Amino acid sequence: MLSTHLPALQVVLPLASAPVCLLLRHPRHAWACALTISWLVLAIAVMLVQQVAATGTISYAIGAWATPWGIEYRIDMAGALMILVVATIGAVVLPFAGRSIQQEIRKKHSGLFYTCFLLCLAGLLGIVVTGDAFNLFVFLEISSLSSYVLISLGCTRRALTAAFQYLVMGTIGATFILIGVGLLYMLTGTLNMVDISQRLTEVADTRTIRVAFAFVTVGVSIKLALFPLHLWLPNAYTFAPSVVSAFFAATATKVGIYVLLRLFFTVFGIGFSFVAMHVGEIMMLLAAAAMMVASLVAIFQNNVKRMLAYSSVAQIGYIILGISLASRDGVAAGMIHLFNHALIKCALFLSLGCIFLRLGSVELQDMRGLAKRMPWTMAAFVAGGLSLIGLPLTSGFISKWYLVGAALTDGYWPLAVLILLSSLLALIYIWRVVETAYFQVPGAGMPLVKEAPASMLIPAWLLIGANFYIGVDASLVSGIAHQAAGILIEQGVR
Amino acid sequence: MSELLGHYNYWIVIVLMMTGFYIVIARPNLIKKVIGLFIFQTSVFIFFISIAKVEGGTAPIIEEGISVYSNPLPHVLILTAIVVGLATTALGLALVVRIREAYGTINEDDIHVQDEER
Amino acid sequence: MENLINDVLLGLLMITGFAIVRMKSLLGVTMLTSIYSLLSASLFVVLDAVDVALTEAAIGAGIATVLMVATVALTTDEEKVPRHTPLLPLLVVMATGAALIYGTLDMPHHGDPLAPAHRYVADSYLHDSPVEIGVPNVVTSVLASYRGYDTLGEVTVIFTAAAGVLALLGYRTRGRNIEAAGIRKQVVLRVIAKLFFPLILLFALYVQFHGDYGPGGGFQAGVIFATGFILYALAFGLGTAQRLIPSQLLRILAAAGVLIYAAVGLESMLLGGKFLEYRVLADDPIAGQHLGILLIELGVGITVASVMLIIYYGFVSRRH
Amino acid sequence: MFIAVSSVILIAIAVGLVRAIRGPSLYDRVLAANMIGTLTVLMVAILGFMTGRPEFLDIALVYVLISFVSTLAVLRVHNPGAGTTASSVKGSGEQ
Repeated sequence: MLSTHLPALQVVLPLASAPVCLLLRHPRHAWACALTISWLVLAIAVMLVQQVAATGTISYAIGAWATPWGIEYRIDMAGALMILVVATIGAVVLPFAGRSIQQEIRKKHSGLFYTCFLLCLAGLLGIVVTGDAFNLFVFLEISSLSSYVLISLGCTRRALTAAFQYLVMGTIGATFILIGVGLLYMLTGTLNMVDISQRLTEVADTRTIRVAFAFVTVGVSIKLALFPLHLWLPNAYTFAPSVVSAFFAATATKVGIYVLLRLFFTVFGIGFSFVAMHVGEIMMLLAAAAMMVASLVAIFQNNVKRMLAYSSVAQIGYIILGISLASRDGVAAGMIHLFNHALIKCALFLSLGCIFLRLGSVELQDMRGLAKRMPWTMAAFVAGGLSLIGLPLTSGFISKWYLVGAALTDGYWPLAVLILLSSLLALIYIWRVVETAYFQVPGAGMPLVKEAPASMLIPAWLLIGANFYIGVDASLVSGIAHQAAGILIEQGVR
Repeated sequence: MSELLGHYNYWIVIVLMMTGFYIVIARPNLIKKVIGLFIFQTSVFIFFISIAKVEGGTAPIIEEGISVYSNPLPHVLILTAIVVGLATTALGLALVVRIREAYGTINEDDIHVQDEER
Repeated sequence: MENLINDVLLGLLMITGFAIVRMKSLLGVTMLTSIYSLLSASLFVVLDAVDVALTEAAIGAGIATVLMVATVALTTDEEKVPRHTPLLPLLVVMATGAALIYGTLDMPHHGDPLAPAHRYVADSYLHDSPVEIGVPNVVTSVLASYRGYDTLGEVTVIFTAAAGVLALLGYRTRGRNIEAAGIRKQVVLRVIAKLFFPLILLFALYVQFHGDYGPGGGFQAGVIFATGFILYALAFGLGTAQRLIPSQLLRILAAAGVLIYAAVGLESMLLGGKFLEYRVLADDPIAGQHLGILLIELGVGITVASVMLIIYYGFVSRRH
Repeated sequence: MFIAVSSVILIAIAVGLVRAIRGPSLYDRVLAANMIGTLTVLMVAILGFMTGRPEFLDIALVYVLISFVSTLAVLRVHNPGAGTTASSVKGSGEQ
């Protein structure tokens, strides 16, 4: 009986426990509450994935109102994969948070931190699960507003300006989405995504719908930090608390990409998005630019967190590149990379969190000779870095393999060259850190730090382990991704 | 000509939206930016409510003897959006207050200069 | 006639907007923003959106203005002249505006009763909601029942804002009541505040419970309620207001409102319905809808009122 | 009848707007905003009767109650005549 309500519970559980978390006075209790909820959320996510795998797309009518009149929750394979990513990262990151937050955030704020964290989790899950265009806007705002708060809790004053910059850009993005939804509603009279797509066929060839498409796409692109709309991202990731960077890098932008997938394939359809609007070509150009420019910029960063942030912009380029091919293989490759990159980036940011806990800094010059003092942390960083570069036996290799394959099938061999070039750039920036940490001698006045506590190392290593597992046996992820991509393409061609 | 008469309403609303948008991206003063967002969003609300208007209709509160009502759905959406807008404004202003305390200025250019120095 | 009023109001809005761009005094800009809100609220009445007008008036001209004024007080009043020429922003804005105007060319005409937006979902709301829900105000029935889940999201958004302001500004309970000393002299203000305070609260209750039949509902009521307390705080000092409603209580109330809303949803789930399916809450489906709407509107009202006060306390108790 | 009344109100709002924009002092602007608030109340009331739905007077009432509060807030903050007491009045004050 409970199993029929899983889609609603998936979102309502973290949403309703956030206020409870606010009332808990002791930071420890708030942490325990958030941790329990995040694990329950993961359990629900796993059950949902099984359900979707068994029965196909799930639809849940909230309030029991039939679809165009009420709000529908709709989970297909692509959605299930996204839920799994978000829930897994949430569940992995929270055990880490306990210690990290204790150090980075003032004690009286930690209750608020967990409240906002749960709200953000609920918001992101809500975006994925919903089948209603306006409901998507509402949950987007829940996740955005809580992210602004989470970022602003970072320990330097630049966290405040980063949060403000994100707030301004994020709100512009959300308002663009709102305008687009308004235009869509104007011509179709409905807000349900599937219903919109059906009624769109009659009016698709109007200037209004073209503008609606442009506005929604630009709005979502700001949210997912597509080059050149990524300007908020480097600051936000650099100055946010370590846990928040790890969580966002793995989930927030990825959910944005998922929304883009939904728009291109489910709502507007391939014929409109890729043939009439040429969004494939535009996205391909921007993705290629992101891969090269952001990787180049990353090489010149001295703050390792900032370096990884730029690397994220580049990696988003890879994912978008796959999607821009609009083929089953391309979209599947994009989704595989989405999944793998979520794991890798989260692990990398977590290991930086360990370093920050001990050193109080993530500047490159402070990390000289660190490998001797924090061998496990640095090993995690290197393992993640290898995967970022895309060496065989890592998950990064798998996603690049599929990506290159998809590009070559469609005859885009220059893209394959670009992917290899960008990987070379990744090698350079990761090598800078490795060289500093392993082969340089620590300066005279540098503190003798200990290895990070197990509560922080284990989450990072769990992700690294998953990364190597996928590197060896990618059949599960690739199977889900191909199935999801198949459904999306099927929805898109009509 | 009828084309023009039917749409000038929306055009004015678009000018309003763009006024707000311009304030957000052109003004370095942070309070002005938040106010710009507020104007931008309020104008989008006007746009939605304009969509909802039905010629000769009245407010969608059912009453005996009235048959034409304006469209209630955009009203509902905008009620929600107004609340979201207020939440954003409140958070933005709170951030401005903290930025002023940390930097001593609320001018974006001055803040950049201070960040570069460190 | 309505068209003429509509046009004039739009023109006035445009003038106000341009003036906001040019004006340098931030308090002046705040006043203009408040005027902008008032004008757009009047426009909403012309366009038949009475519920929206009520909300815009309560928020734009009320709470948002108060917050902006408080922020200016905590920072600075003068805007510096921008250093660089705003050529790029101008281009971006022009391009965006041009795109939108291009989009209007295929739109249905303003007010066209045959537009697709009015023919499909909205049309059946107008016809079916009196039967399915039994509430004359269709906006309320769509807001609270058909799209009740959006409203849960909306309450959560406002709750997030409270958590954010608490994290950023915090609040201090004042030991001494400093302001009260300065205010003692202003007899007129205090008399008016005393007169208005109960009136506003009474009116808030009316808006809360009359929302099914006229414009209003939990959200508007919550804002009006909070405005009453803000008036009280302005007249008698923050300390006095905080003695009346302590910050800790507000925190509990803000959480309680969201929880009431979610609990109604979960309860309907336990009774065998879907999430937020109110009709299972009572034996008669219509009675169930009424009960559900009443409860969730209550939750909305409680959260909104307390969140507004949390935010206000946060801004006003902040000092250099 | 309605035409005459609403034109007069609109003209009055426009005049108030001119004062709000030109200033020159803050008090002019506050007063103008307050006046526009009052006129809006009238406007809403007129519109209610014009469209045959006078129950919308509710909205007008909200305006009456609320526009007063924001005016009060500005005057509380901005009180240059009172010098240093200005900051103690608000509890937040100016720098």
